[in-house]
Amino acid sequence: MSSPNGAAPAGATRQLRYVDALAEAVAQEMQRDEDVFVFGLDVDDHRAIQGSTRGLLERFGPERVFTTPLSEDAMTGVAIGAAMAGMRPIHVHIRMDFLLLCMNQLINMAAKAHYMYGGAVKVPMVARSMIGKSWGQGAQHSQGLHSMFMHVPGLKVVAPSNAYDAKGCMIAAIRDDNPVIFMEHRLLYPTEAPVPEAPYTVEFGRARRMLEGGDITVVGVSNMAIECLRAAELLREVDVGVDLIDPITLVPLDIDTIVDSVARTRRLLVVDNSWINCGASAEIASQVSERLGGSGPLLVRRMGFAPTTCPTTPALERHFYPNPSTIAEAAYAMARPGGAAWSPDPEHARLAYQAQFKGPF
Amino acid sequence: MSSPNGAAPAGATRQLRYVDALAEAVAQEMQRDEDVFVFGLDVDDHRAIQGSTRGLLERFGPERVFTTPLSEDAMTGVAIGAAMAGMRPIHVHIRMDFLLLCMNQLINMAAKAHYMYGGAVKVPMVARSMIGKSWGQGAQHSQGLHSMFMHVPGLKVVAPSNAYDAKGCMIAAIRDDNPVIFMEHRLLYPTEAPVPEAPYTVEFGRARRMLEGGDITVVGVSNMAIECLRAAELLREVDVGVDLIDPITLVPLDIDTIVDSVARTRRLLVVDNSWINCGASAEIASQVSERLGGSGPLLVRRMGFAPTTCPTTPALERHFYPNPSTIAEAAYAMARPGGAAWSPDPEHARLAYQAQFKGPF
Amino acid sequence: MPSEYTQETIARLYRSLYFIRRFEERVAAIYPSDAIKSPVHLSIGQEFISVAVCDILRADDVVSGTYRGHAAYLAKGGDPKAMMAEMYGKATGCSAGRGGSMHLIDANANVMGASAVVGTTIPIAAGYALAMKRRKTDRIVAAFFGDGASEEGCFYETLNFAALHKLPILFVCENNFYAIHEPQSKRWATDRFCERVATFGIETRRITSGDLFELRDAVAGMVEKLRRGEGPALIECHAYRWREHVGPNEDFDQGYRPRAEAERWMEMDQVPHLAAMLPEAERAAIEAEAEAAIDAAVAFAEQSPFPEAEELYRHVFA
Amino acid sequence: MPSEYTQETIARLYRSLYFIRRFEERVAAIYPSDAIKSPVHLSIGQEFISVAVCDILRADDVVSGTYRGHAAYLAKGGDPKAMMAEMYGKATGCSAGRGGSMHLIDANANVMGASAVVGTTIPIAAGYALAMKRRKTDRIVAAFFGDGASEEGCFYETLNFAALHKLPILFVCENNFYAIHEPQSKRWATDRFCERVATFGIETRRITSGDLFELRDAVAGMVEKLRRGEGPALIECHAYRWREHVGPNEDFDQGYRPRAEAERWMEMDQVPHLAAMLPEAERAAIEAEAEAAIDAAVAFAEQSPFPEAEELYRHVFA
Ligand SMILES: Cc1ncc(C[n+]2csc(CCOP(=O)(O)OP(=O)(O)O)c2C)c(N)n1
Ligand SMILES: Cc1ncc(C[n+]2csc(CCOP(=O)(O)OP(=O)(O)O)c2C)c(N)n1
Ligand SMILES: [Mg+2]
Ligand SMILES: [Mg+2]
Repeated sequence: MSSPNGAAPAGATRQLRYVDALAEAVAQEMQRDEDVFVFGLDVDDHRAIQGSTRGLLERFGPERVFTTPLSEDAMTGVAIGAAMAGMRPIHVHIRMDFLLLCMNQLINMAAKAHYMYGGAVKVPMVARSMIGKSWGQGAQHSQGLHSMFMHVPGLKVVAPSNAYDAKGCMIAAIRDDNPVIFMEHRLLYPTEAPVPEAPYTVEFGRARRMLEGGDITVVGVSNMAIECLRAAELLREVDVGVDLIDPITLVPLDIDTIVDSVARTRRLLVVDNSWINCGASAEIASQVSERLGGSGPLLVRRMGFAPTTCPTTPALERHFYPNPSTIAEAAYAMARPGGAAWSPDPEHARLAYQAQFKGPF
Repeated sequence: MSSPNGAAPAGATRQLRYVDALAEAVAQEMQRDEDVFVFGLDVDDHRAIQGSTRGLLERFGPERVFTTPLSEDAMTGVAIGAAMAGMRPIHVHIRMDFLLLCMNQLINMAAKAHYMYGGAVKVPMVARSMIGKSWGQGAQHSQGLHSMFMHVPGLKVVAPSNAYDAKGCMIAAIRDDNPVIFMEHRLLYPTEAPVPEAPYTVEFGRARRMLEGGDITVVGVSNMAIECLRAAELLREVDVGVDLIDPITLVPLDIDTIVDSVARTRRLLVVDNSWINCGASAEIASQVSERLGGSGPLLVRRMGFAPTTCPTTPALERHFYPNPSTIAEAAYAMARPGGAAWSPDPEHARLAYQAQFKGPF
Repeated sequence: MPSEYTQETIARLYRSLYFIRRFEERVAAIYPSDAIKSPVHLSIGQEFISVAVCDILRADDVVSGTYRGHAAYLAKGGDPKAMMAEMYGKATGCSAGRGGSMHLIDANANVMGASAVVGTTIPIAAGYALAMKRRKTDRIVAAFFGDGASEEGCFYETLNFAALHKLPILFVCENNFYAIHEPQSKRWATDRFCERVATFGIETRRITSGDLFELRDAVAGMVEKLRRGEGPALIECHAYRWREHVGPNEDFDQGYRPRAEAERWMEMDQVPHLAAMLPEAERAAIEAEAEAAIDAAVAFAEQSPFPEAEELYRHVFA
Repeated sequence: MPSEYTQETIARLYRSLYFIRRFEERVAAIYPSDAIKSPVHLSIGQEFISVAVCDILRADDVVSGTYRGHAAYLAKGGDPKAMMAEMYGKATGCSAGRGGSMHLIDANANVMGASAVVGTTIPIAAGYALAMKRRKTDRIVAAFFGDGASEEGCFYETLNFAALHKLPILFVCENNFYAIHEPQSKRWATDRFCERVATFGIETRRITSGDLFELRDAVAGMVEKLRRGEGPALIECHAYRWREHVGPNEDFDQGYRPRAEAERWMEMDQVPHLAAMLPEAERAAIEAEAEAAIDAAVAFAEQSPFPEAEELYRHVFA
């Protein structure tokens, strides 16, 4: 499948924002299959989850697009039950942090039902949630909890980094017969990419090579794929070639594409949008080490949230996340172990920074 | 600190069961500090959580030892509040699976409060839970969820594998000013070790080298440390020397002891009592690879739950867990890459198996 | 009991009641042999609740039981062979050996899967009910749960949502006064349970007599309204667990509850009560039929194969 | 208002009420400058609740607020300088810049930390109350939360536990009829809220007038009983949020609620109401004092330094 960073997909001259791609995907699937419905706090208000549910209520009515009480735990059970009964619920959470209220239903029931009942039931549901960042989101509105879901068999975990994948993954997630944890990022919402108007799916378990380069393999998860893209631009100045991979889906994970790349570069930097400890970066680094470590020296490094709680003040939050400069510095140090340390020109780096989010929201 | 597998600690001629060591530790701390209290479903009934709270009600009364409604989420909040107010609650869960009902309080509040409030409060609480195994425990009574807690900064995670560490870690956990996830294993309860009568602490962040050997480094978590010990016995038959390490605490993690060992053996097998994907085994394998991978070939492998939900029938559950035979085979294959595959004598293997648990319970 | 109960109805009720009682007694008898390596939570003494409720339901209605769900499964018409095989951990079990006694399911009989985590199936049952309403059917869901389950927050969240959306769901609280060994006095601030549920605009009824017919009559009235789309209803039905919380034995020697407490309920036992209402010949025929079916279920379970090792990896994903 | 209110009491109440109103208006005025990079949930229009409740509390009593917690923090005597500095993200903030507007705390004033996850602090407040009871004090906890928070299961779990253990906790539900933009009609099956809470054996009182004195009188009676160990009490107090859910502006142009709905409440505004009860000179003095204190808080916030980078790693563990 062609990528928004590669040649535009056939007939995809149209640029669309990530947020609009999500809304379009859901609308098209609701049109196609009347068992699909959308619910969750605020999906039907005028803000429409920052626009990602825009137009759905008007088009499909309150029986298929409705808000809920503040009862995330039970509402997740309701989604599971409706899915078992043959419907295809999309349960929306405005922050991924709130999934912590739903863990019992997601882990003990959704992930296990198909297996625990010997295949007698399926749970075709999508749990959408958004990761927040900046403007004082802080400890409880900024978490990327995907590794918790990756840990448990039975859940699929998806983290599109651009509008094209957002639409394709959402359609694939809705059509999937398993519970899918659909992870979005607030700062990706305004980003544009060429997005075909006709429905299409992005196949789960196929990573995308965003850049080809021979010096180092960099894997970026969710919006970190975009930060890595910016870091790679900075690294061009010093002729460090980055093989940049966006896994797109974390379960299933296309480890082969990553291993093939590292087999060439023997250097792997994984940049995740979460903590490192037992995170997706640990899994990717481990699998690569298991498969390639025996055959010779292998440089592996992980970057992610600082090993702290997320602070609200910009003065500290700035240092909590990897950014294009710190990613570029780390990659350079790995690619040029002998050489002196290098930091990108602050001016270029500034331009490369992800646009700061401005509240309130 | 001397180990139950090494020389008995001074004056610890007494053998004690893991379950009794837990009860003794709590009783001694309740005696020492009247702010310590124990609550949770069934802590005060005649079964006394398989004996691990035996005698506490009689000795300290219903104000300090009490059951609760089936309200794990709110009860966790109660523990956090009482801890913030200066008490030292021990909240008991008969299965670790039930912690999934408490994730919002444990992750969004307990782990973050000290940081999020700039150090203004502390949360000195212990969340005790037991991992179940066999006799049809199945999907929802068998999970080891430690990696979810390891992932989030602010929580300590403890997994003693023997009676000596059970007592020492429990006393350390109660005295710790941070929330501690205390992970026990049902099949370890009857196991005995020399345990000093006087109160003592097992320092967090110091792994124990259970065996010394030069061929391969094996790390075993929780009861897998014991299974690895049995595997190592089997491996003696084929002269494979195992450097066996029990991390004891997963946060903080004594990675240095593990790295020192692997620096010698260049072979690492991590055996966890949970799934591999984004698990504790992924973290240990990654840190070792990050630190040693660059200096030459490194063999890394992980073992844990099969990548499935836990089935109830013994016919399938048997294949769900690593056992002394499968661990020994894996270690042998790593230590003798050239040689033909080897499997331990089934008869010896049988003797080495962990005693099967017999319900009901 | 109300006169309008025909002998046919009584026979149908007795058939179900007797079958469940004897089925569980057989499970208890087999248990010491370790052929059943699964935690069994027997409903002996409480079966009348499942029998009364399910007798009112249609085949296309759905039942949601708990880990103490043998009675609900059988009363709704779940396959006894597949159930016994499941307890034996056989490949022919209703969950293909993956669930055991705590995770029974029978999609053909519209028996939802049970959970070993208390309370989790309550909102899931509401999700089924939501699907039925959206599909404009008049099918309903009966959700069974214990008094302890009602302490979980998700129960209240579900009541509010079900009432708000007028879902076709009948909540059935089997109040046996204990959660494992803990009496209600240590868990409930008050016993104004039905009064509380009613504040959600949910019709409630409390049955304390242990009388199967009184319960059935109450359910019949509620189910009619449920089919008319009038929104959820709840029944709190008192009952008593005769055996230990989990396992095959009595536990009055354990000290947490006196046998005296049980005696009133044993006297009320609905099995002999209904038996006495039937002509000897019919009763005997029903019982013989039940014994034969139970024998057949045990034979089926014993003769069925265990799943092959590679089965471990099936059904992780649909 | 009841005659026995002395001028001194009225002055004390007005001092708090006026200060909070003006403090938040200042926050709103500063906001467009982006000096405050934190989501602010203003309580403007609802301050009278915190003022009335906290006026009854002792310094050693504890208050638990929410992310909409400016009023509770200030009414309980939280440091305004540290609060403003926290909103600015400064090192001198009450949470050392780590929490912002949604995570205010003042241990000296016995203001518990607030949470941005709705409902989470309700059981935590009960935990504080448990500790006070165990330590045989007569201190109490007042837990503030919104109507939306009452939909979370942990609220009901907490009510049951608090009533069961007769904890010294006053639950204060600030019912402003909305959760973000969602009206209660889409979230509540019925509004029989107090009736429901009462079934736990908890004394309840519903105040719909918006009158500070009526509320204060109700609280006074309940707090007396709380100190005597008679168990928890709950007040549902109606109020209206004048500004947008989060942010400094009005939002009547957004279409989800009509300005007309607000007008009744704006007429009931307690700030001018209390102002009119005081002699001009005293009123002016109170207001001048408040303005000066707010100026000082802003100056303190502006002049304070941001935390140093290495601060990021402090306080992960105690
Ligand atoms: C969430 C959760 N908490 C605790 C347990 C342990 N447990 C198993 S059964 C049970 C008692 C439940 O009581 P009740 O709901 O009254 O059902 P009963 O067993 O009396 O039929 C408990 C506490 C569990 N399985 N799940
Ligand atoms: C558990 C949780 N769910 C959803 C949200 C998003 N959210 C933030 S404030 C809010 C409204 C809460 O309403 P209410 O409790 O009435 O308080 P109010 O804002 O009206 O003062 C919601 C839904 C959240 N922060 N936490
Ligand atoms: Mg019960
Ligand atoms: Mg509100």
